[in-house]
Amino acid sequence: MTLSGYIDYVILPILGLSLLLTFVRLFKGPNIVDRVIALDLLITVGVSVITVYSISTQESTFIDVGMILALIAFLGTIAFSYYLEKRGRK
Amino acid sequence: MLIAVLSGLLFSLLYIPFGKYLKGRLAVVAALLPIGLFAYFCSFIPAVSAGNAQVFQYPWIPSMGVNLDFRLDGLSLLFSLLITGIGSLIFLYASAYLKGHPYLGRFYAYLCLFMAAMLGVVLSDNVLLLFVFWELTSISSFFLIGFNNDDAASRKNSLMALAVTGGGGFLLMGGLVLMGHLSGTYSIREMFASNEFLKAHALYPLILALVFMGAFTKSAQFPFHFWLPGAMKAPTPVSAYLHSATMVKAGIYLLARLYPVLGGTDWWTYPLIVVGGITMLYSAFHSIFRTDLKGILAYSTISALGILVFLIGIGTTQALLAAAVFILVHALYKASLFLTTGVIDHETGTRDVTKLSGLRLVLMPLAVAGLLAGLSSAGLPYTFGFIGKDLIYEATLNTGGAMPVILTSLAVITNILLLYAGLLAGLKPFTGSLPSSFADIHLPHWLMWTPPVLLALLGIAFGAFPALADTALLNPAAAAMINESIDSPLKIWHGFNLVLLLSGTTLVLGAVLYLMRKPSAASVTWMARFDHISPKHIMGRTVQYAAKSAAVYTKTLHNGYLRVYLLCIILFAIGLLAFRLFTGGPVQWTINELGPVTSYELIVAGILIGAMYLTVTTPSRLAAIAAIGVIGYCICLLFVFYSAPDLAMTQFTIDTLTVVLFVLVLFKLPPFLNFANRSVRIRDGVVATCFGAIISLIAIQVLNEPTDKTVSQYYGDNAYLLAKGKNVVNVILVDFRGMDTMFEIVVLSIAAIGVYSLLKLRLRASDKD
Amino acid sequence: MELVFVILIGVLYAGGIFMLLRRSMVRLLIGIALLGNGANLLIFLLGGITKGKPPVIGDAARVFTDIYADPIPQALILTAIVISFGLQAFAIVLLKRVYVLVNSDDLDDLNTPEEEDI
Amino acid sequence: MTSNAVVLPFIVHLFTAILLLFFWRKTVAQRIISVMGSTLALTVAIGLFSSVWNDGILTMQAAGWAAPFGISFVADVFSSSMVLLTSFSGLAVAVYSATGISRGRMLFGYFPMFHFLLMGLNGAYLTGDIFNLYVWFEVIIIASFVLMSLGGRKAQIEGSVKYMAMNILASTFFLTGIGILYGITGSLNIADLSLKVGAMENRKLVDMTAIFFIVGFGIKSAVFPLYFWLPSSYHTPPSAVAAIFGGLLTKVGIYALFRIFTLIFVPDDFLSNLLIVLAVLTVLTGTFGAVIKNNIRRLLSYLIVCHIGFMVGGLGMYSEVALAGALFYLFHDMMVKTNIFLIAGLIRKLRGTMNMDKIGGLYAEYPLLSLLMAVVLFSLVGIPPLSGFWPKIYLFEAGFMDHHYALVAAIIIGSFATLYVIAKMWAKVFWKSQPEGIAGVEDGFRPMSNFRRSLLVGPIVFLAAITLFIGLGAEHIVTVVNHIVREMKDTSPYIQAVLEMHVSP
Amino acid sequence: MTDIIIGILCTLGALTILIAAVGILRMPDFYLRLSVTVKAATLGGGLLLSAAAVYFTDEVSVTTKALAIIFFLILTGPVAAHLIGRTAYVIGTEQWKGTIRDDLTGMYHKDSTEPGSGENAEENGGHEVPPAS
Amino acid sequence: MAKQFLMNLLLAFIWVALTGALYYSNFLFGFGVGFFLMWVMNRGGTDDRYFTRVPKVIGFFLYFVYEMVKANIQVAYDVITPKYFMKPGIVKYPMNAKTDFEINMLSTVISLTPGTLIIDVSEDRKVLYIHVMYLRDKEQFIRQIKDGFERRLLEVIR
Amino acid sequence: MKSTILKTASSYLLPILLLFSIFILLRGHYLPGGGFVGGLIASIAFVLHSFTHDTEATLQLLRIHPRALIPVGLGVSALSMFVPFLGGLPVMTGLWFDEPVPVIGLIGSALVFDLGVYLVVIGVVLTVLFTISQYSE
Ligand code: NA
Ligand code: NA
Repeated sequence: MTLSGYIDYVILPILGLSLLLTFVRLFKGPNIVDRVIALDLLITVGVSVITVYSISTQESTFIDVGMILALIAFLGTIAFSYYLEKRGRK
Repeated sequence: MLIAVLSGLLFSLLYIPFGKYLKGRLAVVAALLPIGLFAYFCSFIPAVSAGNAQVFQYPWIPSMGVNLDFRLDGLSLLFSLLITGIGSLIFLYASAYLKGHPYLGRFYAYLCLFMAAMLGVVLSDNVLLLFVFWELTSISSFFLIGFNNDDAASRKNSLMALAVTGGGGFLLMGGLVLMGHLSGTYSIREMFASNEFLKAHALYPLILALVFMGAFTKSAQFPFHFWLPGAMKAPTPVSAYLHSATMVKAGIYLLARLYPVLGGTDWWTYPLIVVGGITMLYSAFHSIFRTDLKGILAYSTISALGILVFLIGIGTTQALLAAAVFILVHALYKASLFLTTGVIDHETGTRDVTKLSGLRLVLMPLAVAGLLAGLSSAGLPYTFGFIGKDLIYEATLNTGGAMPVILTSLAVITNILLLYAGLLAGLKPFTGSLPSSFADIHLPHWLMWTPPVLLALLGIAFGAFPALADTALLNPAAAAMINESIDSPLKIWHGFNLVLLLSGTTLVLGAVLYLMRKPSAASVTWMARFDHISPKHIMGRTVQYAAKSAAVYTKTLHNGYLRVYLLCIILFAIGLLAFRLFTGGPVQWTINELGPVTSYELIVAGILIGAMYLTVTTPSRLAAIAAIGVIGYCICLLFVFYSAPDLAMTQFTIDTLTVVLFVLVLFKLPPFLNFANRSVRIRDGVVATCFGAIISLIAIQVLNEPTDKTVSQYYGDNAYLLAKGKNVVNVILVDFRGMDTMFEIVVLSIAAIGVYSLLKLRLRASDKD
Repeated sequence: MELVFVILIGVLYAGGIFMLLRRSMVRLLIGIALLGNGANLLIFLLGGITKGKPPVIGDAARVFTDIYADPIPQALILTAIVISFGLQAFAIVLLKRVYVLVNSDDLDDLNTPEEEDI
Repeated sequence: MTSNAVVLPFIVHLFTAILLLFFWRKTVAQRIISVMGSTLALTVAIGLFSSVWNDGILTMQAAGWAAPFGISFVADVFSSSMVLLTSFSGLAVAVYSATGISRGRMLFGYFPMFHFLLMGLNGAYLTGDIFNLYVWFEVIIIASFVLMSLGGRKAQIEGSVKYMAMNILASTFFLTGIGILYGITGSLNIADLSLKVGAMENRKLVDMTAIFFIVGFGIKSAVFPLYFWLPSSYHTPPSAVAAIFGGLLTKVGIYALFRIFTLIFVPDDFLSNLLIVLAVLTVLTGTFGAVIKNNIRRLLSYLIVCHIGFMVGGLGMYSEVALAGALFYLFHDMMVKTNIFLIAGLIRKLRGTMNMDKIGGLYAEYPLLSLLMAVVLFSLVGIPPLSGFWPKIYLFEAGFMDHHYALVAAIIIGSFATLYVIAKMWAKVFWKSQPEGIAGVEDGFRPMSNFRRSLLVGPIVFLAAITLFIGLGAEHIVTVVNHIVREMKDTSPYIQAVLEMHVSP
Repeated sequence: MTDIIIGILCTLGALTILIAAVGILRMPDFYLRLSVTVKAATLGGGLLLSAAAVYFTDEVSVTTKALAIIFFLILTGPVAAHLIGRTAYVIGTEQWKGTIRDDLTGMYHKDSTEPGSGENAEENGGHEVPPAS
Repeated sequence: MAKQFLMNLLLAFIWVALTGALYYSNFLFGFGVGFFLMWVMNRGGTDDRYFTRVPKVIGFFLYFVYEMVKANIQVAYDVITPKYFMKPGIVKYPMNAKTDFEINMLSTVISLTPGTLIIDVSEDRKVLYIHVMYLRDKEQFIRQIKDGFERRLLEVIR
Repeated sequence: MKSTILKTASSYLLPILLLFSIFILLRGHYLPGGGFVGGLIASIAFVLHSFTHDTEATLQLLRIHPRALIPVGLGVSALSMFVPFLGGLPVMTGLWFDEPVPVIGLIGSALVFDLGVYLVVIGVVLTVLFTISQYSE
């Protein structure tokens, strides 16, 4: 099996499954903070998916997308914390 | 001739700045224009009576076939002389009647405009040009009727007059355009050639219906007559002018003018006879139940107009000649009566005929005028009215079949009633004893009493010496109506015949009626009991009902609920798309060439759908926002899988920013609303699903079409060689399609500035704009 | 995969429309966002999708040597994304103002009767 | 013929707006820059129109990429007329705004927004690329959102929310349509699309694509049953803004409908009938609404809807006469509607309200001003020989020609309602004496200096003069309109000019 | 040879991430979920990115980027976790019933999101019982 | 120390330039060669902190990876087996780290090892509140961190 | 938000993100990226800063109000679009220096245009977010 095939048929499905499981948590909640961390994890797993995909397709350009995801995913979580704390204090 | 028409408009404009100088005696100067014009038109009498119509043409909008084509033939001349002649007297009369009125200048401006418009109507040889002036008469009369605009009734009645005549005007316009379209020309003269074609055309009844609507509304035919009595709110000179010779006769003029083009068929005759007949009888009957002098005159005017329509409907040469005569007769005596009434009103302060009597003692010349005009309207021998009446009877008698009996009896009854009305208006105020309250009344300024006297005397003069007018004016006028020459001198004496008998009967019965019946307030009240079935009230109620329906319609449709509006729009789109999708050809359900599906893509798609479900169902705002975040990220992953790194980057950053924005704004919002009940949600769900399904189906249809890739091929080939970039998407953004980007950042900038202003700007109460 | 895309597009449009028809303004805005995503994906799909071949010319090359994804839909979507971001930002702030004015995000509170016109 | 001048009309506004942004918070400078920019724009527009009229269609391929590869800008008689009329309105409103807009709004970007809006309109007229048209539409709607909500009063915000929601929905339809169009043709250039869509065999798909544009542009031009945003919002913003909206915003939707439905989708029976039915319903809906409203601007809003029906009807009938009528009406409407909203604003200045029950006595107090307003009001009604009259002749003729009697009837009803409503307004606002004891009603006009007053009245006079020219000099308009109709009926010169190739008609 | 290294790195990374995913789904309370996911995801992502760094050694910039991403993940992950964890605590997110100690109880004043100083904390003492909220 | 580090970097770059191959491995190799040369040349010199620091960094890194892998396996086991073995709790941890940078590094390191997570820092920056998954004994846990991460970390960065 | 850890982290992140954003801006013509994404990343850097410190502090750091950045960016883009017009070329025509500049590569009007986009995006995002957060405070 080639590397690309291995990634396509083993690694990516595993990561896909991880995405799915994480999404289930997001779906279930129950608290908004659970959803927030699920979202954060979803993005981190997304970075991984993109990285692996770029290996599979031999297209390094996708790594850049992963890089932006990794940099910015953070912001969403911070915004939610910011909001929740402000609201919580009220 | 253009100058003749335009001078009125010009003077009207000049009165706007200079009107304020028209005070006191100087106001007489205003009459110079109509007098001059009268003289000008008089100078055409010889030529026109010799059969030489005067033509003037000037191109205006040749591309539309609208040109300043004026044509002075017998009919036009008759009307022109009436308009300018009576106009002259009215101008003079008004200078005294409205002496010291603050808005006299404005009054003359309207009056000039009106006169010019009327001249335009009767002189135009182009139907559209005629219509232009036709509408101008409506507008200028609107201003004249509402001249006393502080008075609510005055405003209401002028609005009513405008509504009726204006509404008819639009219908008329339709008719005229249709005529013009079918005959290929808007020139009346040229339409004569295609009259057979028009009459045979399937749309001929439609043309007639539209033209009749225009004429009936303008000439106050039943059931559109009710605006006219209301229009009596105008100052008396206006009433005299509008209702004796001009405005209301425009409809008559139109019918007469178009007779050679459209007339002479059953479609023409019967509607006119029926409507004219009902009108003349109905209004004549009504006129005897009035006590207000102007009311009496208004209804008798309507009745006279009915007679004219009736005559034009009959359409024989005799009838048309009778119409021509009656136009002149009526103009003279009605103007005289109106002006007399004006003086009475002006001096005594009342127009109530039950209170007025014995005024001959103080207003002698007017008594003469009233008497003469009254007699003329009564049709006493040696008055012009007598000739008119004779001709009418003659015309009705000479129609074919069973018609003569019916028509003639109609005419006789009408004339009896009109006679009564004429005597009531012309005679009653001056006979009997003078009440003490009127004792110190004295004759007004001579400019106020000479015009009615002059008009009344003219009536007698024409009656005594019909040759003054017949071949010069009336025959050419009738000739113009039938588009053939006529030579039929008017005779005072026809010998003893049926006509004379009828005339006599009319006179006697009318006189008896006058002597027997005294006008009283009681009769007015009695008549008022039938108001609720009068056309005015029925139409009023219809209008009210229509307004109410309009309100209900508008409020139902435009109910303030945004979601209902959106639902409407979406249902509309669904309806159209579904209709087109499922009609006229097969719907493709599968895609011919499918790329492979991989597990992780499916998972991403599944997550997207799951997130969508969460978005739609969650009761928590934040969860919904997190869920749309997920949707965005899934799309981002799809973009990565399908070779769009730039898109993925942008989608992701923007998605994150949107989430941040939402989160920042959601502070303090109360709990998420979920008011919609289950059935509404199901309804919306069905609508939404239908829409989504249609979009999907359309996508499938499109995917089955081969795609032309020339343009993207070009970009790929030249991105580096010509535009020096390797990321083709970016090259498109900054070069190939850079203009999109340029203005897309403008959109962003506007949004940002908008946000800034929306949140920072606090208007003060003093900020008015 | 085209079929999956087709379904996703349908779902996005349907969800967008459903949210558009709600009474809450937040949901309305979410609906707008969803519709925007749907439209973008539609353009993406109908322009023709290609897997794993971004329209970027290789380091050494001067022209494409292999097939590549159609760059035009991508450029269009990019523009559309940015534009809808601008619109959404403004709309979201409008929501804020609405809340300040009527103390809720209930769209039904936004019906000042006509009698109050000045 | 290629000419760079094609892009100038919107470039001028772009730079004016950017310059204005640099003068943030300097209101005097902003007023001067705005008027100067608008004057320059008018000059450019006149120049463009005359060179198009004399030399034929002008094109400009942005960045020098030949069509259909780049974005083309095209000035034909239709687009350059629209640019010209927009510039007239633009200048008038710019001058009016100098005193008609409160300082508070000027401090927060009123003028830049105004010029961005005008830029968007000009761009939309001139572009020859369907996606670029989308971008222009977005510029227009976002600028109009801002202008509509600027100031943040409750009524404004209410209006803005509805306006926004429906206009964004419209954009979505438009964008979807573009996606489909690209999917079936692979092109975005309108001239190229004209050829490619014309050659499509799957007419059903073409029709469905067209429906997306009908809905999208239909919402923007306020066609029944898509019009709801208009009466919900047009009574809320400042008058100068309402003037631009009333005069130009819906008209750009109409423009787009005409462009797309003459170049890309030539109406077949289905589309034609659809447009006519919509037109009839639009006219009636507008009529019903206008008749019952008592607030001047609400009433005018419904009249806009009503008159949109006239134009859409003209497009639906699609004969040469019908198109000519619709176009003439469009030109007339742009000028008159702008002016009429300025007048509404002036009335509000004079009386502090737009509720007709609370206003009165203007005729007694300001007779000359009232007569000036009367001219505009009666132009709107279409009292001959004023401007609104002539196009109706064409519309009637076209209606009779192709037996669209319902449409003719609707136009008659609509015209009648307009007459009635305007006359009623005249009677209430001008004739009736000022009702006593209305609180908060004050004359904001009398205390003004003569100069400031003339800034308010001048634009009205200016536009009224143009309206009078359209009415009395209708021959000129008819000539232009017929030229445009020829352009519409034979698109090969357009396509040839853009694609620089020979196209057999 | 490189392929095998890459394969191993990928496998380990993917499995770690899978564990994180299972963890976030399975863990009984928010804090445990957070605790499990932050590091597992960082480690897993790091491994996969290392695989990419190895794979694209020919392209220096790509390797740099891969390393940069790892760096970002390490830098941001714990910070985000700290913030959301604190927020969760402040807004009173429940802890698992098996929690045995909570030194933070009562540390947050009503109007502050920072716990009082260490000294004060000492006085207040830790609580063995999880707070019921 | 910084001077030495820069010198070392310069040597690495020169190596890369000489070999003409800009690869990571080549750069690292150059850095290693440079370090060795500098170390050789500095033997017996007074300031040898740089030469002890570098191995310490590497040592810390290896320790960190070891701890991370170990703890990850523990958590993984817990995650994938049905029964929960955790004894979670929030522990107040008095730190030695003083500066912002130190606190930050410490908390990052602690958070990145499975089983522990920083919830907050006290206002006076003396105490960390750590969420611990496997808390058997508070004091033992604190000692473990003190001797493990905190000491090693502070050695590296101070 | 008061958090020492976040504050410290963001003080490293701000320059890193800014550097990264410039990198993304410059290479857009050759690889994925460009003015938009670059600008978005740069603005996210400042947004992060404003979350940890407060908006005022970030505004001070910026020195120029982001709203004022908008016309600057628009002006840069608009001029780069318009300059060819003055030379009689169609607007938007790419003008390039013949010689590539080290590191950046070929410099041309496209890059200037993208720079304008970058500035506008920063101005826009920051204006929007700062206005909102100031409004809530
Ligand atoms: Na376990
Ligand atoms: Na840890």
